[in-house]
Amino acid sequence: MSLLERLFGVFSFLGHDLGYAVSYLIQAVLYLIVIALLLILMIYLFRKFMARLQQRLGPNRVGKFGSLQLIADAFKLLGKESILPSERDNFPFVVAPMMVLIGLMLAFVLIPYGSLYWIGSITATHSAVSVILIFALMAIMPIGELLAGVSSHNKYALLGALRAVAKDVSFEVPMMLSLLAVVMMASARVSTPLDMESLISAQFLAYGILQPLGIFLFFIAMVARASYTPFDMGESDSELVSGYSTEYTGMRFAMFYIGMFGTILLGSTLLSTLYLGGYSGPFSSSIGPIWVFIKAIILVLISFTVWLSLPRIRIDKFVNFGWKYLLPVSFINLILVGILTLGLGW
Amino acid sequence: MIGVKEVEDPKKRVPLIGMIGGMATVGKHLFEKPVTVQYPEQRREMPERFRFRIFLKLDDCVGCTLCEQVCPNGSIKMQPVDRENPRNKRKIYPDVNFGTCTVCRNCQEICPTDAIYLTNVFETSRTRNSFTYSPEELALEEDKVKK
Amino acid sequence: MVEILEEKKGKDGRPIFVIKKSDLLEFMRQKKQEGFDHLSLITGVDRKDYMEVNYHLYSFSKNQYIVVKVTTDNLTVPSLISLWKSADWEEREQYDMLGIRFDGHPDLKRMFLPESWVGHPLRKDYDLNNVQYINMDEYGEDYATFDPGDGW
Amino acid sequence: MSNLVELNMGPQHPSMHGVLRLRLKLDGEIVREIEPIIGYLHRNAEKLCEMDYFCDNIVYFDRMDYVGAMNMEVGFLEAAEKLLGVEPPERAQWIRVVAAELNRIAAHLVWMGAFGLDLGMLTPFFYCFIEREKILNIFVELSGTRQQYNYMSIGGVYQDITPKIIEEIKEFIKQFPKKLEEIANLFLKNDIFLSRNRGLGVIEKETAISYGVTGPILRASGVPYDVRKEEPYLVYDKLNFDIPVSQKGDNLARFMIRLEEIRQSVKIVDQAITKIPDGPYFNPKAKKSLMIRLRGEGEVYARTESSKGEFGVYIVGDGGVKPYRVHVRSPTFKNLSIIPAVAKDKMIADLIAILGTFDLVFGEIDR
Amino acid sequence: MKTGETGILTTTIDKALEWGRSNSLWPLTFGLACCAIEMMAVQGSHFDISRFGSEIFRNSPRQSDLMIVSGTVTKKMAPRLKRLYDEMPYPKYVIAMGVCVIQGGPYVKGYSVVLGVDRVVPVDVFVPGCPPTPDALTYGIMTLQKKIRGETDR
Repeated sequence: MSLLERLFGVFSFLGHDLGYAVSYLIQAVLYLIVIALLLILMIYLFRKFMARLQQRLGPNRVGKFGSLQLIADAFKLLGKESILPSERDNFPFVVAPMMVLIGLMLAFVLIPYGSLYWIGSITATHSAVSVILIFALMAIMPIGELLAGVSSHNKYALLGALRAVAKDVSFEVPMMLSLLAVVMMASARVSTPLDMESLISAQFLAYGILQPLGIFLFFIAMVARASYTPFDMGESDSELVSGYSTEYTGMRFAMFYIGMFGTILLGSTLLSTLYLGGYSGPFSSSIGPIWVFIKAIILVLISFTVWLSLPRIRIDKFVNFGWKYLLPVSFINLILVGILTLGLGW
Repeated sequence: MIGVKEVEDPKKRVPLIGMIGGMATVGKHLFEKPVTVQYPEQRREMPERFRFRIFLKLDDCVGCTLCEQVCPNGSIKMQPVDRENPRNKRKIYPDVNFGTCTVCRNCQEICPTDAIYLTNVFETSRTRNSFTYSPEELALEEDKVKK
Repeated sequence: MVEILEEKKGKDGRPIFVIKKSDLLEFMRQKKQEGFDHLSLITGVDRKDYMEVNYHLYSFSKNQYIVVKVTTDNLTVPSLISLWKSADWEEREQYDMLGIRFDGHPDLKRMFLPESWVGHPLRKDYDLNNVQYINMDEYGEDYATFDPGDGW
Repeated sequence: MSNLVELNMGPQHPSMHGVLRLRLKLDGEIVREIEPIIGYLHRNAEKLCEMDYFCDNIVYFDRMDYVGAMNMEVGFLEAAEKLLGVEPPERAQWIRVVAAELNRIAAHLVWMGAFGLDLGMLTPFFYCFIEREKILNIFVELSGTRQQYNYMSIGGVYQDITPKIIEEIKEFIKQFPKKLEEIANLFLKNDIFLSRNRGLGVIEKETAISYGVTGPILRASGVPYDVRKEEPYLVYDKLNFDIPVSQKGDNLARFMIRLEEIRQSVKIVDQAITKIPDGPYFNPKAKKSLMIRLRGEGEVYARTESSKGEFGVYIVGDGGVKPYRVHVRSPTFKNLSIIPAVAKDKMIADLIAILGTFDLVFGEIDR
Repeated sequence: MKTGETGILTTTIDKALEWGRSNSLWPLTFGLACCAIEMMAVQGSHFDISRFGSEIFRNSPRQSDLMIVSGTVTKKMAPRLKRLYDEMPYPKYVIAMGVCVIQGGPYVKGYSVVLGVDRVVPVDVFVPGCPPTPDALTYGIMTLQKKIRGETDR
């Protein structure tokens, strides 16, 4: 029994077609709410975590332990004036933040979360090529960033967008190659290795242990995709004011802000699925989604620590690093995995 | 003995190890106690020399105008106040403009009778730009100002 | 040959050489060859009827400190920018504050205040009651407005 | 080239350490031309000094290098006391040394944290400020305020140092080096930090001297020039410490020099705190109501080593109760003038890093 | 609530917005002079302004709600300050920190200092002191919060 089937059980009086349509819609809304709540929780967690790392307390005035802080932020951002700079390119300027958010939300839907034993499977959609789809959806986000930077007619924003794109180009290929290694290893055991669920079922041992290089590469790529500090050239808080989002106000800025945190959550969820066994969990898969998020949150906290303690790499050095070190290493990873898979029959 | 010491650059070491060590150092602070003093509820212990706002003892003021002279930017102006004080024949007392007062303490230092003095009351922010305190307001007891 | 008009000791024990304005560049070149490689400070002093310019030189190798003093009636002094690069900003500052013009300075413009500011503030006859304020044009450049009234 | 992008960085920009405006000509990411425009914090301190009594001038000097105000006070009083002929007693001189060196540590800590922020390191900033806060607490006990102390006055210091404060300083000195190493390791063991600073922004010795650069930046370029060594003021000649010097001249060298200076300052405070002699802390010649009647004539130049470099004060007196002309040789003003030469043809990120190592404080540059 | 006609819904929304605004004041990273260091100290661990939800110092004026004018505003800086203020989206608040921006402070006799930033931009809360201690600034921010919620009379 999956969540969708249960919903259809409620709405089956509407007939097959309409019933499924309504159930899908409700499921989508539920997903949106849950993901939004998760993101709010993430940002709250980040602020508390950052505060504790810096021997501070963090927000603690609104609600118990400041738990309503993000709600207050949301209210404030909703009530903010939305400034559209007079020299903008109207359409891309308005669309760019939405692209970031839409790409993010859609990618979340495709991830298999496993099943909770009292609800059933809560995986939203199932696709035979979900791996490719997810990464295709994630690729929408940098386009949004580029559009934002170019369309706001601000020099800082332009420079930030160019940096962001240069950064994206240099880590995408290693990320894809490390993903290829995962798919390769899975293809020896399952027939549909491009499906996320079969990728999990193929992991007799977490791939993170079998592919230490791969998980390392993917972690770097994940942090870079989320543009966290060693790789936040696009934002460059101290150099380019606020990078590509310099001219954005209110909710539009909030979309970028959420996108930044959402990407790291998405990346960690992906990493936990691809390399750490996802919902199959160490002991029992009956609380699959909880396993996924425990793993994801640990990874998120690690990436927060990375964010807070490392300085920013210069963009040319990162491009250098990407092509001169990450790429060869990912090839080595691929070869090693090939040897493991074909030679040893793992 | 003042010598000259050549400083050396940090040695080159294996990449990544140091970075992970740095992250561990940062992560270690997660388990340390926060140093925050939650201001409105808890107050830091103010050392006794801490000074912020000027107060005046009307009875001690002799109207010598030294504080007015020594104030670097004219925050202190002498005002006539109708008040019986045998020591203050001219009946002038200082008023202080906290909109310019730099808390330099020269007035306290120079006052021959210690009539003008600074205290540790610091909650003086206002929503309007009027910070000139008359001698009577300056003479208010500290507790009254603190609320 | 450079003629030293007067050599005296300041209150802080540093030797002061008073020289003629026309000899300044020559004298400084000599001193630089003698090892005074650090031009520490250029100070103009408004003596009401004439302007005095003090140059503070220091030698890293000899650990000596000297002061060179010239006076000028017509507000011009030769520029030292050919000897020390640090003279650039120092001279611009003195020009800004006192209106001393340094002959041979390639880019003598105001340092702190906008170009259209009226008067040189550190002169003794500068009238503080004349309030000027600064505006910004659309290109981000400053211009001063003279306001005899209230102003800022 | 006509396809250069002109970019105005500042006066409000997160990494300008105040109100510096840089007019950049960019070729993509690379900075081709830099023109610093200053004066956004020109507060006419020199003019105001002429309008006030000698004892009041300290107020303006406090606000010059606002992160190292004690050093500014020392610098001004070195000059003013010579001009007025008031000698501070022995005890006051030792107290001044302790205060100045503690403030040097605080100033360098602010710089270190801000430099980390420039490079994108968020957390070291907080650790630096935690340590700085401890120093400021000592200063509050000593002088009464946190930042603009007005603690030293002509002829001594306003308030005596008490045994309690001495104990606190000792306690601070005891725990500080460990913390410092911890913070320093966050920087120095970090490959990204090193790669962004090693060999970058090299200032040659000759260039540095020609531009009149002093302080840590000059010492990083290989000139062991420190006023405390060349012309000891106060009681520095009775103390045992080293002047750090490096031959590299790059960003990393400047970082290392400042780090070593903090260590040396700790050493100085450690020595000086035990050596404070008994006696008066104030010269009675300048006490109380006399302090606005001090007159000075002649001209005096005194240089001291502030946390940024050689800080010189030039005072001309005409025999009145107010100085006739005060001119300040501000170290960062000179240091900043070398920026166009150093950061040319570097990337924007490098420009920010180089600016970060210069430790700019605009109260002092614009005065 | 300015007019008597607003309904319960609008009042509730107003209240919610006020609550949100007052508890989430994101300051602009805008350091001018001495007070900027104390502003940084407020951000620092001992005082921790993030407790009030103001921890995110945004660099871009477009994303900040609160401008803490920390330090002397010179006449040369005033037009820039005005421009920055104009760039901020409504609702925006200004705290004048330190006596320099209140009435000129130590530089009141000089020629190049704006005698009070309220001549350039509207100011909500004045925090005197030279510089105000971080506690005093925290008190100022609390005053502003009260002002946003319409509770203060100071």
